Amino acid sequence: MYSDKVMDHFTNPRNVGEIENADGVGEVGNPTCGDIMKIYLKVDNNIIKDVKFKTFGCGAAIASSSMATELIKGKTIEEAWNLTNKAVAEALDGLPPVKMHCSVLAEEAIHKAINDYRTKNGLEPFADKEYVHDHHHE
Amino acid sequence: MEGKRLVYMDHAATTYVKPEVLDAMMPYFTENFGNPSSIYTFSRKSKSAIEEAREKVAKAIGAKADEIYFTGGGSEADNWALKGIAFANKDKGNHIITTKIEHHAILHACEFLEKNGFEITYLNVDENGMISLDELERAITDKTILISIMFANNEIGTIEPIKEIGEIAKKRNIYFHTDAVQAVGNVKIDVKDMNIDLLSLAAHKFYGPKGVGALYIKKGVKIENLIHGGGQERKRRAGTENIPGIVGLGKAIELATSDIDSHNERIIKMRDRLLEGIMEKIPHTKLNGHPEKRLPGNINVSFRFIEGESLLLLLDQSGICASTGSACSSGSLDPSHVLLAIGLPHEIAHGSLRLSLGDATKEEDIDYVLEVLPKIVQRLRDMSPLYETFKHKGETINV
Amino acid sequence: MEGKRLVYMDHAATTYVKPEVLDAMMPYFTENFGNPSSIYTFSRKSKSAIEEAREKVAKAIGAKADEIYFTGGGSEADNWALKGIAFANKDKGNHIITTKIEHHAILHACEFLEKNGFEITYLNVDENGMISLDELERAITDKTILISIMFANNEIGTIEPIKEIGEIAKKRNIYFHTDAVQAVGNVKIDVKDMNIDLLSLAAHKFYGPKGVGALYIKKGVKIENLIHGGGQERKRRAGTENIPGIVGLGKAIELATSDIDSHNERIIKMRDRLLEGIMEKIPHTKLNGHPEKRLPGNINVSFRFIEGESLLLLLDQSGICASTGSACSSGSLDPSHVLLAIGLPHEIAHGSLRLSLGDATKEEDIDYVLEVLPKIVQRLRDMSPLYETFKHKGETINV
Ligand SMILES: Cc1ncc(COP(=O)(O)O)c(C=O)c1O
Ligand SMILES: Cc1ncc(COP(=O)(O)O)c(C=O)c1O
Ligand code: FES
Ligand code: FES
Repeated sequence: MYSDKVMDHFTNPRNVGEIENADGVGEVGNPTCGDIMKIYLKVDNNIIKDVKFKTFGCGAAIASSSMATELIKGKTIEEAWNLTNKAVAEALDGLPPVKMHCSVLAEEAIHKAINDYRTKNGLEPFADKEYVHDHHHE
Repeated sequence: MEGKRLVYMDHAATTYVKPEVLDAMMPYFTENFGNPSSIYTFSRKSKSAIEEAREKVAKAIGAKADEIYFTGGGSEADNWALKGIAFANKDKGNHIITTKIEHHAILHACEFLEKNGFEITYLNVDENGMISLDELERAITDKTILISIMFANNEIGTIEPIKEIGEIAKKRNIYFHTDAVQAVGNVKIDVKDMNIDLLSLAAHKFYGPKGVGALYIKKGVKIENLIHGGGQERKRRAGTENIPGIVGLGKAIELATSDIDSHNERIIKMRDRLLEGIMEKIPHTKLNGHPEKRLPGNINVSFRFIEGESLLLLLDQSGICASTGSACSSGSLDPSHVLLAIGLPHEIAHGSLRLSLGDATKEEDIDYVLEVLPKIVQRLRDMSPLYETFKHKGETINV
Repeated sequence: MEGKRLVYMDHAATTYVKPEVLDAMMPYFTENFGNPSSIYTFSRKSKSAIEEAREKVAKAIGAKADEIYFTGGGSEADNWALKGIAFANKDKGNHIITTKIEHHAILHACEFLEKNGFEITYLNVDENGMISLDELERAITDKTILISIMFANNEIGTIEPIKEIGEIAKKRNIYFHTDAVQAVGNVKIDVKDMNIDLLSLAAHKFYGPKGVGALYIKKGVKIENLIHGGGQERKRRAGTENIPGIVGLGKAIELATSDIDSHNERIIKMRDRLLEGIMEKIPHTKLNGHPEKRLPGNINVSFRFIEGESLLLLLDQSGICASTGSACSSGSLDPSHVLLAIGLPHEIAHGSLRLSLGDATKEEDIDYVLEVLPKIVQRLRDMSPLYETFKHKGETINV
């Protein structure tokens, strides 16, 4: 069902954990959907020096968190902001269609963490888009 | 990780075919392949093989042989029972009673009937998955033509009060169908004593082949066919008979029901050791389903703060085959309708694990799961923001 | 009589499973038995086995793999096609066109639909069993939602003008289903070229296992499920998959369609020798079905003055397995609806014999039947008052 890349990032997730006194924190999702993602940023000179995550979710959600954190580490805030869920999914060699929303969570969590950082530092938050969650509930 | 080892803990999803069962089937593929409807001597062997299997199924559930009809599986039997009773008795009424925790074969057949003029009442269950006999009685109207309540639930293992339901149905003169796909071979069944009018079963849940099942239809029950055509199965289920499959079903049900007590004793002992070990080693764990009235091989637990799919993937990496909710519903992202019906919040429903033991389960499998599972749960909890919040605040997020 | 010898001349009723087919199936009973819906690695083998089989079926009929849905047999596929199209398209219309010579799986499904608000036109056939394209066109109304016409008839072997029917259906924007249970493996089929929207097949007619079949459903066709439930077969056919059966179907269809021309050449040569021998040795014999457009292995003849069942019994005593009319309808005393539809008087319909050759048929089987059959026919004629009258009056009784 999952690509080798997904399984690798799921089995050996990079950057799991918390950052004490993080410069920015973003938490998205809710347990009703079966997924919550929390991203911690350490920012220095507009560069993401360190990033950690915690995720409650399926294999795709964990792998997306791991890959997304890898992709923004060392990048500028602007570069990180421009990371799309599609790029995360592509870097994982694809996700099953029903699991694409798991990568959306990663993009969303990063955006939230970045704007948390910007707000804390007296900067105008970037305009975020509306996230449509395609989780269907009965 | 632990590598090559394979521990199959998903007997409720499907079982392997026992060698004795396969041996019994073998002569009917290439040798005694004759069409039982044919007139020539050569096909008599197929015909009598089918009748022997029918006797065995009948004996296993306390029915008469001519009340057993072979089908292509459990889902077909369920669909037949529901649609067959509905279409044949629509002049009497259009109301059917079932439960919220039925298998999708029942629930989706009900949805189809709803689209075609029937009304369905879905009974609630309590936190253990038990229906209420009071609620059942209150649900009955003078348009009720069928009560369909599963014998034992496939996810949480709860065994329903079938005999009591049968009495109510009989008293009110309503047909009673039970989906016994999970129960046959695990619970003693006597359709006469329990006043069951229709009962579904599937061979692949008790070490028989896939693609074959049966519907017991009590003599005199008015039912429309689901698969119309040739005169097979006394004109009630068309289609050239799957002789090896039917022979395998017969052999498997004989094996599964001949020594049910001592068989269950062994499984229950292992199951209880596994369950106790899990509860002891893994905090914040909840048992789902009835504490006593449950299938011998069934464990269903929810681990708080973690999600089922990732749990299954890690178990798989250690060679442990398990499931979260029903095997049929994986591929869907919604938490199981059964776990929601017993009142679990979504987040706890998402963290459920079903381990189902079977005849091949050995004591060392239990040891192995007890060694591996706690580590995996801990590993996932260490990644979980819910667990983090819980540890920090000493409480869980309210959903 | 001739005793121990067994000459199986009833391949149209059912076939044995070829050893290569059984070999392919074997690993899926006791070893690779995992439920394909499960998430763990162990069940991947079942899953990919099913997908490989699907590719093979698709290739054999010129479809795409995701247009193939496995069923529990040919009758289920037929019922699904008819009821599924009817229930899903009843907002568009309630009229279905079929023929008088369909298998009972179609005819009785139609009867069920007639009881539930649908109208069916049963097309006539000519003396060879051919439908008329003109009559078909005239039967179409603006309420027609489905045309279901069999590819080849199981009794008389006539092959219908499928491509022409497909063109008419396409032009008028009506779904076209064909029951190809007898055709697959015997006639080349290309569903795209022939504009077929739905096609039924059953493995046990081409050396695959019983109890498994398939329905081809062209992409985009609107169809209701027949068996509702779990999400198997892309949510269209519920039920834990019969993995060995499906694998066997895949292997069998591959073998049956890979070298269809040279295979047919062999069978047709033997069939024609047998037919010519019969016509030469047995007077007052009539060939039923189309003289050219017929299934390679099929012979259907009527011997005047005698009755089919007694003929079969005597053939059986000589070890020859044959049938009179469809195997499914024995047990019924009515003469075959197919033989009546081609205009045979009752008395001649009753005296019909179907011999169907197959891969196991050998030249010496032909010799043997040609030696035995004339004697048996003569023996029965010598007992027949019809024959007596005929001989005395030099003419037949008019019925
Ligand atoms: C033309 C035709 N359609 C349908 C069927 C039904 O197939 P099955 O008996 O496998 O259900 C048969 C065979 O009996 C047949 O010959
Ligand atoms: C309770 C119950 N009913 C029905 C079914 C359907 O049986 P099958 O998959 O054999 O069609 C199952 C198994 O999947 C089941 O557990
Ligand atoms: S986190 Fe919702 S399915 Fe992946
Ligand atoms: S003569 Fe016996 S069935 Fe008519």
